[in-house]
Amino acid sequence: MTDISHVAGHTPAEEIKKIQDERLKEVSFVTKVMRRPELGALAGLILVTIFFIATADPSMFTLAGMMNILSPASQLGILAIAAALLMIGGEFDLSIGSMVAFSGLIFGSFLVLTGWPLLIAIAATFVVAALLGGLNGQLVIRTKLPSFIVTLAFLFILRGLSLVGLKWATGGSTQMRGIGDKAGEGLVREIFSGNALEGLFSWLAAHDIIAKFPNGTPTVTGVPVSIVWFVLFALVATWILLRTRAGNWIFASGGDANAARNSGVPVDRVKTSLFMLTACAATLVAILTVLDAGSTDSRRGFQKEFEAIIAAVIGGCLLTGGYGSAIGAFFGAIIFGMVSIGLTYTRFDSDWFQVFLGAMLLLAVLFNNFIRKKVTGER
Amino acid sequence: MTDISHVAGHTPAEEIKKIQDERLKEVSFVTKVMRRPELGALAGLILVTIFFIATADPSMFTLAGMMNILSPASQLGILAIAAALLMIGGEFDLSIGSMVAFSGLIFGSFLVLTGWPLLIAIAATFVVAALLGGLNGQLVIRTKLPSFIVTLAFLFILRGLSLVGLKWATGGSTQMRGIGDKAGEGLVREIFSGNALEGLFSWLAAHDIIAKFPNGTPTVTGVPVSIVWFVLFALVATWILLRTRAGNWIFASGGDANAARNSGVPVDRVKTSLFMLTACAATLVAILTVLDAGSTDSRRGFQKEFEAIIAAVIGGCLLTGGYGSAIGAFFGAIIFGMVSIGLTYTRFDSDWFQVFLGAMLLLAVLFNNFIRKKVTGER
Amino acid sequence: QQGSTRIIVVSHGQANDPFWSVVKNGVTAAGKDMNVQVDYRAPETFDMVAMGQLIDAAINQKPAGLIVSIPDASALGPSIKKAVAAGIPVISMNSGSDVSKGLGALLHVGQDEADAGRIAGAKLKEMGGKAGLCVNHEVGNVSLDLRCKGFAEGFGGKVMVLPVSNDPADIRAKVKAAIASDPSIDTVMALSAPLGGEPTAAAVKETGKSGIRVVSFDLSANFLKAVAAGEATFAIDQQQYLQGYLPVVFLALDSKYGLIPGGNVPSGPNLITKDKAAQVVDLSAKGIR
Amino acid sequence: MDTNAPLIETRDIVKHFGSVIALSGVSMSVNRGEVLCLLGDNGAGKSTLIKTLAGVHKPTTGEFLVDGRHVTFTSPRDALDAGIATVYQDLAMIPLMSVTRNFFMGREPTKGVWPLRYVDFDHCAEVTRDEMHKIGIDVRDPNQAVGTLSGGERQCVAIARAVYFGAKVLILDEPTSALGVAQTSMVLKYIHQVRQKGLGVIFITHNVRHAYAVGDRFTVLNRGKTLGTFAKAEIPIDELQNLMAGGKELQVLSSELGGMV
Amino acid sequence: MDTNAPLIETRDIVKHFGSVIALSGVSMSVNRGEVLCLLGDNGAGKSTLIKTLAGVHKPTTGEFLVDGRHVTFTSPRDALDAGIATVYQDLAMIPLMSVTRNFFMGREPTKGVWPLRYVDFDHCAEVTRDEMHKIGIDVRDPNQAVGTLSGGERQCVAIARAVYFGAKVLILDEPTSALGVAQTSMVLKYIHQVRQKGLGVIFITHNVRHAYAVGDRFTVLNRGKTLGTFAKAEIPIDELQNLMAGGKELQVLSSELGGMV
Ligand SMILES: Nc1ncnc2c1ncn2[C@@H]1O[C@H](COP(=O)(O)OP(=O)(O)OP(=O)(O)O)[C@@H](O)[C@H]1O
Ligand SMILES: Nc1ncnc2c1ncn2[C@@H]1O[C@H](COP(=O)(O)OP(=O)(O)OP(=O)(O)O)[C@@H](O)[C@H]1O
Ligand SMILES: [Mg+2]
Ligand SMILES: [Mg+2]
Repeated sequence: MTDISHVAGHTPAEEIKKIQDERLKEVSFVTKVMRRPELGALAGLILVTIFFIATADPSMFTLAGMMNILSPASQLGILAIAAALLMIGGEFDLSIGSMVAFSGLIFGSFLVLTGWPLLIAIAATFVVAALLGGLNGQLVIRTKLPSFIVTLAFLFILRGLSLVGLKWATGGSTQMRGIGDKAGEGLVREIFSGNALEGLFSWLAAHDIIAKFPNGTPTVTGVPVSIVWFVLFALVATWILLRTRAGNWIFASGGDANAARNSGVPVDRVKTSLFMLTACAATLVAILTVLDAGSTDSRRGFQKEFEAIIAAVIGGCLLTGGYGSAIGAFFGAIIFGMVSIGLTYTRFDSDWFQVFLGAMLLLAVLFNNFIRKKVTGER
Repeated sequence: MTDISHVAGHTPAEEIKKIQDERLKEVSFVTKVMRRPELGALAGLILVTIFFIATADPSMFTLAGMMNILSPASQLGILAIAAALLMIGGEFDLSIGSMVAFSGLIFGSFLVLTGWPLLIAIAATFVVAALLGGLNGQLVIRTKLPSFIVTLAFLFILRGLSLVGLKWATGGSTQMRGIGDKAGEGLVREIFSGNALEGLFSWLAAHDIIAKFPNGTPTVTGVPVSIVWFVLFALVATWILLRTRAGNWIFASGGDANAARNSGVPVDRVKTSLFMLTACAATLVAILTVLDAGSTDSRRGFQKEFEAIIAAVIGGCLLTGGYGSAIGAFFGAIIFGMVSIGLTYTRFDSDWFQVFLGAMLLLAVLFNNFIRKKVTGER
Repeated sequence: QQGSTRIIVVSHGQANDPFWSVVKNGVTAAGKDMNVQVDYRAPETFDMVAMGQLIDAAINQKPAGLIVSIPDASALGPSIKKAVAAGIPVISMNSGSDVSKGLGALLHVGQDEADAGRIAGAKLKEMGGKAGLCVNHEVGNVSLDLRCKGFAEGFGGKVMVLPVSNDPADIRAKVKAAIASDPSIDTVMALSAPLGGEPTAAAVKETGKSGIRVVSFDLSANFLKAVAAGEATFAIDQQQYLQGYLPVVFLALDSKYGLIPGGNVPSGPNLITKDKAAQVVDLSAKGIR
Repeated sequence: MDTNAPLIETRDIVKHFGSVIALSGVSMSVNRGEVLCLLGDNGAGKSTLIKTLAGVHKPTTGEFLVDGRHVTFTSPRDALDAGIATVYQDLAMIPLMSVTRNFFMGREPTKGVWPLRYVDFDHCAEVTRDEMHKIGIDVRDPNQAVGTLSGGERQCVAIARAVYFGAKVLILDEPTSALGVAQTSMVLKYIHQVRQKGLGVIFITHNVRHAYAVGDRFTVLNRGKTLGTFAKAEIPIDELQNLMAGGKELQVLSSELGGMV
Repeated sequence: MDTNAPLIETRDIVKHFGSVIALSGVSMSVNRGEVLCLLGDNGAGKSTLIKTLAGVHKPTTGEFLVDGRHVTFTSPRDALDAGIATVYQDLAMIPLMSVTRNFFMGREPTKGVWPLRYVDFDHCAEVTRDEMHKIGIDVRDPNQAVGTLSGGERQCVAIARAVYFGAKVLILDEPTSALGVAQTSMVLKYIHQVRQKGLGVIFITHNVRHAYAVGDRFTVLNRGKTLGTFAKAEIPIDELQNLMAGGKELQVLSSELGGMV
């Protein structure tokens, strides 16, 4: 007995090779892909899509129908991606929805009351939003209160200020109209409203590749800019999370703020920046919708904070922080948008709407989970 | 040098005494009291009370005024205490609010449609609620999905079912009435509706100790039963948390479910019971309000889940679980109720309502925190 | 199975809002009566952006007719114009009588919230009201805000808005608080009988003060009973059942025979006072009034 | 019950985590009145093995016998009920809860009759203080949160708890790693006492002296496999040391540092 | 800069946590090319002291000098910037994050120019694998979450990280507690190498052999106070053992167990 030293008598380098063979099972490509949190939500999206293909009016899956689903999904999605980053960073922002209304008011006032040019008004609105986001962040950090309660206070405060401000700005109404007319035309406007790729779509329609109205204009005149913003934001956010130092800091701050701090991560700065980001995302949505609708009212963005968190959670973010992905939130928003618009394409009585919404969300998430477990062999 | 063993050369028993003197600072009674999470929220309540004494109409602090504040606060409080227990246990229940509406419908149907006697109807409603709560819990446990998303689905589903069910039960209306008439009179009814201590209050009024109307009836005819339920529930919940095995299991399950499981705590059973408790608390509120108003409608309990969580967090519960108190939620509900009703007694323009609500909540929680830090010397 | 003609209704009121559930009942009934397929759609909250998207979704399904409410002409205008451009006949209902024609709708059924408020306010002023309270259970919902605003204009005197939630206990407490802290209040207006009116009437009764007039928009069985018992003064009935029923009938006839009325149809207001209250209780309990 | 059968026996236990193979066929056994030391390099699978015994993990394949009978634990509770008390390497403690509450977690003694059954936490606090003192730690305040204890103090709570509630098998995963000299001696003495009472002990450690001081037999794991089991009489301490190092050329290093490792 | 001044010096450091007095006047110093062993019973305050040096806690009172100059760290970042690298007893690691991401956390190397500056995580993974291998651990997959590593493997990540980024002072809080024999030897050898490069090391351990193998001086803490500092030449190993046990009558226990502790 006893002399067993020959058992592991290789050179280290040889040994590593050997270990990799010995203590790791082979995993298939599918397993590898599905294990990424980014792609878990994809399964749910596929399930939901199949459901609607089976039950909904075929016009849902025409080009126009898809744009119709993606355009609310994209507005929600911009918020959801920002909320996901913040949740990964370990905090919540419940003031996003109110921020949409407040930014809408600020933006409208800059255009209509002070008469600033569009570019200046947009820039100024973002500055105000970033300041408010920073204030949120600083309050959370300095008071060490949970962000839930701090941003909840701002949910009420900003919503209330939007009401007061609107009444003051319009002389008593809770709705401000005519913002669209003041915005004027030009490149800046085209970046924030209307459709992108209009030329391409007319060309496609002219060549009968896509559907058109009897008068010759295509039924879909282009890709709404909000969708473009949504996709870009998802890409950038994913890149930041997975490929940059800031991304590592976000995961670390949310995973364990103390451990991160002890390792030299500037946790407070990271969190403050994330709060500024959510505020700016809310502002982006406000500007997109205000320019699109031409008006704003004190209920804009109502409960959007909630929907954004839902989309992020569907997309696999943990409420406790430190885990999640931007692409997950991207798919989460599309799932949420597809379910809520999709039901209008089906023959279900709208009284049942909420029952279906709830059941579909649950099914989508269950399916996500089921597939992931199947594929990765977790137990 | 080097032989230093004499330095600690006492018998162990003597030593312990010495340590207690040596490595512990004296702490005052106030510090000890304030360090309890149960009492942290008290500071906020005091601040809010002082604010309203200074700014509000004096009628707010009459007996009638206090009852007026406590009666909505007590309904919220019953939900908040249940939500707090569940949060301490590490989970959320977002379906509480919808459960209020759904239980109201179930209860109303048992009384009006099937014509069951009150006691049976109440018992049956609690059974249905407990089953639904158990379903929530089992789904969370078996699927290992976050309770946020599972109960969110139930938020929608139950809200939707309430609407469908009401329309079905009433033949098209969203309101079911006549429940009060069907409930009949008797002891059971008195336990769930009306006022307690009516005799005492008449006597007090007759002896001019409390205010009365010109016709001799007291302005406050008794303590609304919901307040009695609220106080009792707070006491029982506190006792459970602090003095029973179940309480220890709740803290353990929320603090670290894995560690608790490894130590033999039946985590799944604890969590399922808590979900059943929140559902039953929602049902209690439903029965109290339905018997009080005599009717139920599909919007009952709207967003109450949200307010319950707010109250619990104001009362010091951690969103991440494992920490909090029932008494904290008790005070949290009163703070929330006082702020939201109290502003009506002040001269502030009602447009500013939400701004003040947010600001007061923030101030109350900040003050809690500030006082606790001051007293306990944390940094 | 109902006929193949399909009409889509997009409103800004959720299906579980008592007012809108009556509209929806009208829509459903008309669908049955006319043998057409009807779908009722509304956003989950008062959300103009979402409502615009729902109209777009409706247009994609190429219905035989589209019925919309127009609480915000700027936000919904483009979508409505798009429907018209796509050749879908549009009728507006409830709100938007002033902008309906301009956007290309065939006609408008219903009546402006502000007008209804104004008429009720004037009536209350006539009855001697000096200081009013408007109990708003969803501040920021433009149609409710307009009801309050109209009431204030018609009433003339001092009007305070009381923001409350949907919760009966909360409404009761706040109404009592408002009356306790301002004894001059002699008129209380609620914006929805089942959601606001009932608890408001109960609260006023509990204050023990006599001579405070309670009125409410919309109908509910219990509130009507309070009217009949003299505890509330009147209820403002827009007869919103008609706002759902008539446009469906018009569009069905339009698609079948090309028949369409030449002008707007006012559906209200109709003040339900003590003498009429008892008759409508049952209809209200069934969600028709 | 077969009294000759080992208290606990595993045969060819295999455990996979997704694609990771943590155990690939481990067999071992513990008898009454015996201390089995489980040795092996970092990552050899020791903790995984004992977590399987404690009902935390379900083995992928393999047999597990208690008192000669096949068992399948579905939860740690089952293992506790079968008389297996465990100190986990990651301690199984709730930082936010007090020392007392952690100590009695899952096994709170109750008083009174239902529905007024309660836990006498004052009494519990006393027990905790006493047990901790026995192991050489003076807890200032048993109501202090475990999260504020030092690493060693925390370890002592876990050990004291397992010993206090200990039944027929005591499993200790690196219990002495964070302990001071005095506390270590206490723990080793405990293990000795426990053995004398006829219980079985599984003791995981990287310290060859601790292992040799109390161990009766030594089972060595390497990369998820059993390398062999040796009785104390069969193996001198320096050979055991080599065995623990997984056969790596330690002597060289060791001498560089003055033979002190 | 005063080259004769100690690298790090503390004078009468006091630290209170609420009503708990964790440190009540501790003085110590570390010189260039020296390994200071910090010894003491469980709960003596060793971790608290080094957390104060590392900028995690602010001392309640007391002076802290680096290179002979008074400093006040407001965050661990300050300490890192001043060249103090620390391995905490509780490791400062994020279980949900991969080994690589944990390894480079807070000190990620970037490539490219803003705004396209990125971290080459593939390169980072290679570095991590290499560094871990140097310490005797073969990480299967550097993208594996730290939470799935064994206790010892996790400790090795923390040590490898501190050593890789090590600057002028390296603080190690019980680094060898969870390590196997081979890994322990590696770490002790590292400490030796680091000292030879002229850096200062603070080494906390409960293992007298490890301490004596690499330590130059030994500072003993007891109940939050310094008991004294001893050079290696002044103190034989068994006396050091007694000192570490806090003067408790260890010999008795020790002999009961065959002198093996
Ligand atoms: N945050 C805190 N709050 C209250 N007490 C604390 C806190 N941190 C440490 N202590 C107390 O201070 C004392 C010293 O703890 P410390 O962690 O420094 O001990 P240590 O010497 O590192 O012990 P060990 O060798 O067991 O790790 C302990 O008694 C501990 O309970
Ligand atoms: N949940 C898990 N998922 C994936 N791999 C795991 C998991 N748990 C353990 N492992 C892997 O299994 C192997 C064995 O781990 P284990 O904790 O049993 O080692 P150990 O022998 O206790 O080591 P140490 O002495 O360092 O504590 C390790 O390489 C570890 O990375
Ligand atoms: Mg281990
Ligand atoms: Mg320590």
